[in-house]
Amino acid sequence: MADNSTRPGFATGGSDSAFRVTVNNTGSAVVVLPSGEIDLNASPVLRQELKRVQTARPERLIVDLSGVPYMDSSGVATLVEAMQIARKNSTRLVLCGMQDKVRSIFEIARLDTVFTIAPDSQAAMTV
Amino acid sequence: MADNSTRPGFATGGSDSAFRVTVNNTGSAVVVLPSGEIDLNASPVLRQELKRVQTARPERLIVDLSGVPYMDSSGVATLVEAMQIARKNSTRLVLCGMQDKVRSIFEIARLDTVFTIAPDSQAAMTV
Amino acid sequence: MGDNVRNPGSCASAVDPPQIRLQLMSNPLYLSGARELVSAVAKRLGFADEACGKIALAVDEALCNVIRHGYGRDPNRPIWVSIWPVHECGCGGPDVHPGALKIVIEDEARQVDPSVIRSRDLEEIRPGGLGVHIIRAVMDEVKYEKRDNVGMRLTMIKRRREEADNDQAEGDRKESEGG
Amino acid sequence: MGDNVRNPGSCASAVDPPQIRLQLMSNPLYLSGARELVSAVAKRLGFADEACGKIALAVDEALCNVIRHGYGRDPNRPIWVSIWPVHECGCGGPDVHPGALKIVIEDEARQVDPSVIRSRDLEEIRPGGLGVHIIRAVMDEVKYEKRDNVGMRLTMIKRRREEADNDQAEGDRKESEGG
Ligand SMILES: Nc1ncnc2c1ncn2[C@@H]1O[C@H](COP(=O)(O)OP(=O)(O)O)[C@@H](O)[C@H]1O
Ligand SMILES: Nc1ncnc2c1ncn2[C@@H]1O[C@H](COP(=O)(O)OP(=O)(O)O)[C@@H](O)[C@H]1O
Repeated sequence: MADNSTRPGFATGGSDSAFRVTVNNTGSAVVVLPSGEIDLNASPVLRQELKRVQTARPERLIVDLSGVPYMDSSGVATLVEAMQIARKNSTRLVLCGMQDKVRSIFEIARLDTVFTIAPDSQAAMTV
Repeated sequence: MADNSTRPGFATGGSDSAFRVTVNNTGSAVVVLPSGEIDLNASPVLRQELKRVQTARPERLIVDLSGVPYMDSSGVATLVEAMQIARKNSTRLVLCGMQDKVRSIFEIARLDTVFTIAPDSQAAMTV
Repeated sequence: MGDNVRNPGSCASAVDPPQIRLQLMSNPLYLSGARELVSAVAKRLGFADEACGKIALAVDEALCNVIRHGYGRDPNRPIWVSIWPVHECGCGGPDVHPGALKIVIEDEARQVDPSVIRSRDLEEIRPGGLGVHIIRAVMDEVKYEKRDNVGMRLTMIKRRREEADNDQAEGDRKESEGG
Repeated sequence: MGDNVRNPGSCASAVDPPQIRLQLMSNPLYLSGARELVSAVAKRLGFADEACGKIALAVDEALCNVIRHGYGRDPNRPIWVSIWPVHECGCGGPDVHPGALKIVIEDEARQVDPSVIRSRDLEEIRPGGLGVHIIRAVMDEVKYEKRDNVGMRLTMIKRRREEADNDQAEGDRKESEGG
């Protein structure tokens, strides 16, 4: 039950502003908490972590984006891919904690209605 | 007594992140509150405002830097010039609210002991 | 649609050198630097914060596409980002808030017909195919073309709206797409 | 003193093109863009936040000096900022955290003898004369020189310190100055 790990982004580790992905397994849900900007440089790190936690086919997978000030389409594509795996696995995938800029790209991509989006990780546990 | 004005920086007005200088005359002190980065682009605006308020030879002049995330040597030079005018006028000049980056440049310039520096505008009223 | 980049006036004509020109290697490491540069320049030229963020996003997406499709992820090929303030009327130099920003992205990558650079149908939910959609949704004018000898050129224009820069519905206003 | 910029290794030699090259007009409007670019690139190359801020400050000061002293405040002359990651040993490309960052600033301004570019005595409290002091305090190696035909070149190197990037006393460690 104790999967509580932080993986530094390969590209920025060492700096205190590295891209990192923290994974928290609460038992009832796996919470993935990326922190830093998710662009073409960082999205492979997120993708790898999501794939890794999804091999266990969790009941609920929460991606808490509260530490993500920026995302481009490579980040969005990563989350779309995770959603497709989640559907196959019958995992409930919930995004939460979106900052304005990140929400804006989901709106532009018209994916704001496709994903289940909760305001915060608390709400994401039950939605 | 009611000198409570905001002057938008000539270079960045119009954006919500323009460099601005707000002046507050409390009676016992004139408080100058620049907000935005003070570099070679913005320092002429600050310089002009400081000169303007100093013509009235106030007893106490507080420059509240809490809204200034960055300053280069043109900003430092502007404050040194204000200090020289203040000395001539017997004005007590106090800097306050310095963020870490701004404090760092005062230290590099070894001016951290030359200026009277208070933690916040409250303390700057009495120091 | 998207091909109607009008002549943006004398101070941003092809003859004038850009005010800013960034050459970067095609490495995703440098995307954040390009974004921060473009965003900060737009801010100083009077664009509202939200517009600056969107301009930076469009540049990011365009650079990603050059890196992935143009150079096939080779991280050591050059890309150029050039920036001109565009003044509607009698210019006035860069200090006056320009009516628009023109950004040109050029590469030495393989040349493709501009018509193949198009976003896919958004109805189909799958990874990929979003970059060009985002660029067209966020910028006011977008034009892809082949450069004279080698590589592609993407010209983007973003107009500045005064004060109440209310462009939250931009993604919706632009329905039509495709090269 | 200050002239001891050693050869920074094969991957940052004068032959290799820089990973990043910014050309900007000599307008103070663009200083923030240059700072944000340099700071973001340094961050991605593994420099700690505080070091990134100081590198950006040094670049800002150097650009201010070119604008004021080199070009006499003409806002329409070119300045180039080039960035190379410097790998101590067998290179490894830009992805691996480099041991240092080399930044070169070039102009087409009037040439001055490098020895006149020196900071004044800090004891004398007056405006001005701080820029060169800051550049030397903040960077590890600093060298001014005349370019071959026209203009000046400033070469600066900042070394990366691991994790506990404790450089708060840097201003004090560098006592000696002057070209
Ligand atoms: N700079 C470019 N050079 C060559 N082809 C490009 C370029 N940009 C986009 N394309 C083409 O346009 C298509 C759509 O691009 P995009 O919307 O970014 O989605 P994706 O890159 O995920 O496929 C790409 O698949 C590619 O065929
Ligand atoms: N890029 C440059 N070109 C020509 N002279 C320069 C340049 N940079 C600095 N200098 C010279 O070095 C002196 C010190 O510069 P600096 O420490 O920045 O203080 P200030 O610019 O306030 O005089 C300047 O007065 C100028 O004579």
